[in-house]
Amino acid sequence: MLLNASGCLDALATPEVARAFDAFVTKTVTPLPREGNDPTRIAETDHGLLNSIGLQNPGRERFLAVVLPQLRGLGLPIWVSVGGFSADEYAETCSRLSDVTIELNLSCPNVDEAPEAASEIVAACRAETPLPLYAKLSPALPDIADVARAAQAAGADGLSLVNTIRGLALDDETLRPRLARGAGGYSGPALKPIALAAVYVCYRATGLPIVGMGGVSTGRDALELIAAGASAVAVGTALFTDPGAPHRVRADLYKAAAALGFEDPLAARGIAHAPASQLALSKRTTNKTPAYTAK
Amino acid sequence: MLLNASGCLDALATPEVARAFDAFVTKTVTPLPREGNDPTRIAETDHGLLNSIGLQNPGRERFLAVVLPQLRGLGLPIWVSVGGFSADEYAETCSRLSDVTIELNLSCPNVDEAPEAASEIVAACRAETPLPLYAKLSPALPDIADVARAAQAAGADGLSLVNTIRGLALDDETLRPRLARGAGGYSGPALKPIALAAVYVCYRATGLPIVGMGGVSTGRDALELIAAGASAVAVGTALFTDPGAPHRVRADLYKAAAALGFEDPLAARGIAHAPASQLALSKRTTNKTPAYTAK
Amino acid sequence: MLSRGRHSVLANEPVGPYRLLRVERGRAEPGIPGQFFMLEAPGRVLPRPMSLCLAPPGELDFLFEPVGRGTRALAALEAGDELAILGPLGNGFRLDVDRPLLVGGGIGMAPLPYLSEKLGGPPAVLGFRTAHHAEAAALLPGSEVAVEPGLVTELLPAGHDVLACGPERMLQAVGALFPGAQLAWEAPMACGYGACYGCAVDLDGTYKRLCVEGPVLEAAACS
Amino acid sequence: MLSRGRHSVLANEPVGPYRLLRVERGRAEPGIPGQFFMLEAPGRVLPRPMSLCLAPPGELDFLFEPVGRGTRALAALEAGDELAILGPLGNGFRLDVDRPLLVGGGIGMAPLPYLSEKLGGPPAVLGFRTAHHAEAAALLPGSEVAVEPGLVTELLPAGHDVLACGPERMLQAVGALFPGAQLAWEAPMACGYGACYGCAVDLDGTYKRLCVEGPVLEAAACS
Ligand SMILES: Cc1cc2nc3c(=O)[nH]c(=O)nc-3n(C[C@H](O)[C@H](O)[C@H](O)COP(=O)(O)OP(=O)(O)OC[C@H]3O[C@@H](n4cnc5c(N)ncnc54)[C@H](O)[C@@H]3O)c2cc1C
Ligand SMILES: Cc1cc2nc3c(=O)[nH]c(=O)nc-3n(C[C@H](O)[C@H](O)[C@H](O)COP(=O)(O)OP(=O)(O)OC[C@H]3O[C@@H](n4cnc5c(N)ncnc54)[C@H](O)[C@@H]3O)c2cc1C
Ligand SMILES: Cc1cc2nc3c(=O)[nH]c(=O)nc-3n(C[C@H](O)[C@H](O)[C@H](O)COP(=O)(O)O)c2cc1C
Ligand SMILES: Cc1cc2nc3c(=O)[nH]c(=O)nc-3n(C[C@H](O)[C@H](O)[C@H](O)COP(=O)(O)O)c2cc1C
Ligand code: FES
Ligand code: FES
Repeated sequence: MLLNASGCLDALATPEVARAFDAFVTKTVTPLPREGNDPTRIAETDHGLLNSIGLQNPGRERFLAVVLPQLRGLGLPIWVSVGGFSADEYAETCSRLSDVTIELNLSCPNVDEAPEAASEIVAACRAETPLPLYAKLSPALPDIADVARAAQAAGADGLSLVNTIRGLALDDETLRPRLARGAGGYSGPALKPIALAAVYVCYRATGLPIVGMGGVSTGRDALELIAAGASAVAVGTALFTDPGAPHRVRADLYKAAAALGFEDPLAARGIAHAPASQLALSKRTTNKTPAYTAK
Repeated sequence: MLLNASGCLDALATPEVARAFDAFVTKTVTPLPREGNDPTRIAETDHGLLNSIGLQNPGRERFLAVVLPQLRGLGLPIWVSVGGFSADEYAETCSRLSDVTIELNLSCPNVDEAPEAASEIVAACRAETPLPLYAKLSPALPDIADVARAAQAAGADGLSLVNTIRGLALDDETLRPRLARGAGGYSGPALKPIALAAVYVCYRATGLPIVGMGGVSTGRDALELIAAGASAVAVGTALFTDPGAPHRVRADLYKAAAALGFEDPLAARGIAHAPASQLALSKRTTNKTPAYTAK
Repeated sequence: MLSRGRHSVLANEPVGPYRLLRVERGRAEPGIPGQFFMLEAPGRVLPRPMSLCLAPPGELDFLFEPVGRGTRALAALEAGDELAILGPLGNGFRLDVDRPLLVGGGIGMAPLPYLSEKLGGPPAVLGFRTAHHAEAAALLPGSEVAVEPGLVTELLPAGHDVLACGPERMLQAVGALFPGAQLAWEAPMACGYGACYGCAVDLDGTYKRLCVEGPVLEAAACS
Repeated sequence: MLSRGRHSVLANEPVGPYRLLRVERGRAEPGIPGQFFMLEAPGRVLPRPMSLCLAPPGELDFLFEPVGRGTRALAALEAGDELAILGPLGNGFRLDVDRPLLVGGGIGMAPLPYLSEKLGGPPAVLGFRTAHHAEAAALLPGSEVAVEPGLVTELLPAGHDVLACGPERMLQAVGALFPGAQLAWEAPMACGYGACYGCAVDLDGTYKRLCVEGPVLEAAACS
């Protein structure tokens, strides 16, 4: 299952791109409208992208009254990314939603207010809605598996891993931050190993469904997230380079999975956790295992 | 001031490389000897390096009796990286040291045992030693500035930013982790924006001396860390590619600083925090400021 | 409908300090003057927005200034290389004007040759930093040229429908003189098609996406 | 003393499925056979360890198998390109042996041509997966060749001082037959000069750095 990453696609501006996904994930909706941060809001680095959009969105009421009905017209399953600054705020938005999957954005690096502990927010939302609840976590945690377990205990049905991590870039000449806000959220290719590690440890810790994301730009990237434990994959920054990414990633994902002998990409789910198989002992692999590991 | 990053240079194996730095930082020393993790311990990714060395070291007693006296022979200031699994363990090692700077490794992603809260460890060490104490933090923290402030309050004299962050890479064919341990610590070019952000926010939060590190491979990289707030810069992964990195980075750092009008690289310290200067309003910069920011 | 394809480079020629990148048109549409394309910048994470400069048969030509990593990567392209191009994107100039006058500043002249062609060669005024930069005026034959310290705004006759592109200060000055002018603005862009909200500009007190609302805007809408 | 410099590629020739990368020697020392160099792999974060294969006057020649991203990047180098090379590194073969016999498996034959030269052309036995791979035996004229399912270990005469390089299983088998053999091992290496502790191998129950203790080790030390 292929999704867009929250905040990386406007389905109403380009419905054909949204329809290339299996579901559409909205940009994070907060209780009140937000103008977002001052520009400059994006800066490319050598291996990734920094953004400080700052959750620009029309706010809950307008979203529910105007945007969501329009999105329903796409004919796609809708995931609503919910944000807020207290557990109550998240919970109230959740209570107002129906017939969608909810992704709780517990981790935006581009707003000042720190939300309450992830598990409290999940618990408050769980109390308000029977809808599927995904907890979206940042990789900037000393032990993400711990937080994932707490989210599960609080009632999360799944995890979205990962959000961006804080990064900074300086102007070539002035040596001052290229983003008006200073630091921003770091996404794109550089994030991939971090995302893989988060999915890997959280799959092990919880067994929950996981939307894996972070630097996915090829089918192989998607396959690796699935192997680490993801049950779905989201594409973010790669959409900016290529709005055709969903078609391409999907086609390549099937090819990459087939080339390794998997009937379906999801058959590879969690395979990174499997004990060494006979296949893994083929000559090619043996050649490069370090000398002397077996005494 | 240019240092090696802890764990990225053996001064006794290649003293000429160590002498190209202004001080030598040891690999982390733990109370007991450690064999380190099983191989495979390193895996290259597209934009960085994963390692799971696992703090292989001869342990405190042998370090003090044999290694440290040999290191003194280099004629360089020595920084001892101290590790442990409780505040007491850190503190005891600190109490046994003299005539060195201490870097407390509060953040190794390659050992299972979680150390106590950073500030407790710093406080326990502060009580045992008058030596300069640097707290080395991971970027995997929801609010690194907060932890830096706590370390300062507990008596840290400086900060070392950043350690590696957890990452994972999978084998092309088996889709199983390339490192025997699964995940490892992610370093190198991909880490640079993360390191810059950590230095930037911690400088603002504490004003402490900071050893900046993470993906430094050019003089420009070093200059950016200094501009963000570092008072010294450490080179890690880039040493593996080029043991001549210290000479090259130093020479380029002076050139890069001079090209931007700084008499000395350290004159650029914290310049990223300065208000927009006249220089910043030069035509070239104005050209690319977004339209309409001034209404 | 977004259209993206791989195109062969036909030539990459110096024009003063700028480069004229000529690529095979393939199935891409040239679009309306003032619209832009996102050009893959080899080795970089993001593509770069560029206005279409000229649209000879079978070609799409872009005039650009190598100012940073992305444009330097574009400058290094050679005939035979391929690059991905997305577009045309955004809103171009309205062409239903009575007395068009084209005004360009520096690399801001990029969209004007194609615009001039579509408008049947109206008068044009171009401003440049140096005589070397002014060599690019050859792409817009018959244009009047100001070189600093001269300013284009000193050369603008009244009574025209101004269509302008150039540095922010020039556009502000032009907009102040001609409230009905159509101005082509710039902002850093990640996607170019409304996906990222990176290209925010303050329009009437709220942040709008320049790639969706612009890049060409009426001067009156911007103050 | 570590030595690193930039070297020009003279040629990059196919040898069966392998490549022989010939670079200008410059001021680098060829070192002792079995020592290795860290070769910059363009576009990759880390360099790659390679044994010296041949050392004709003014050259350093490396034989390698393109198996992954780094070796494929090396395979793409062309005459005239430059790359940085660090070395020689590690401990090579002891040459003070009475009745040398060289044994190589697959790309493990890489260090043997230079070793053979230094030892005055002793007998050699090489094993390969396929006849195509076995074309590389031409770099060691006069060597006896086994192609799978044949195994080199079936061709080894007794009473020799064996110097061997090849896949781990082959080295283990050779070491079991010849406890005094000198075996050249491999491990993933980040630095090649003792800095990273990445190349750990279990020697006598503790992890040692292969780049410091090896890569050539006595068979008896490894069991
Ligand atoms: C709709 C639109 C159309 C455009 N059309 C054209 C065009 O036809 N031709 C063209 O040359 N450019 C055009 N631009 C601008 C062009 O996109 C940028 O110059 C380019 O993205 C810069 O990328 P870079 O990687 O080279 O620079 P970056 O790496 O982004 O920046 C590097 C350095 O260049 C400086 N810089 C960045 N942008 C500019 C700029 N515009 N002017 C001067 N200095 C700058 C920065 O200060 C920085 O120091 C257009 C922009 C937009 C939004
Ligand atoms: C001291 C020393 C000397 C060496 N000398 C030579 C030499 O002279 N010639 C030479 O060709 N190689 C030599 N090697 C091995 C060589 O360094 C590796 O093959 C190379 O580093 C692989 O890099 P890569 O980026 O291509 O593969 P990686 O990206 O590291 O791995 C990609 C894929 O290739 C496979 N792979 C990795 N290494 C090997 C291997 N050795 N054999 C088969 N498959 C592998 C992996 O399973 C992986 O799937 C030597 C190694 C050492 C430690
Ligand atoms: C421009 C931009 C805007 C984003 N906005 C949001 C957002 O509103 N809510 C959210 O949960 N994540 C947001 N993200 C994070 C992405 O959803 C995703 O988690 C992250 O970018 C990693 O994936 P990628 O590397 O594929 O981009 C945003 C990312 C980018 C680049
Ligand atoms: C192989 C390796 C071993 C490391 N060992 C240690 C260590 O023992 N103690 C420590 O504090 N940091 C250790 N680090 C982290 C580095 O000191 C440094 O913080 C990190 O690598 C970021 O810098 P870089 O990108 O320049 O490598 C190690 C890093 C690497 C790559
Ligand atoms: S550039 Fe992405 S929304 Fe305009
Ligand atoms: S390769 Fe780095 S210590 Fe051996």
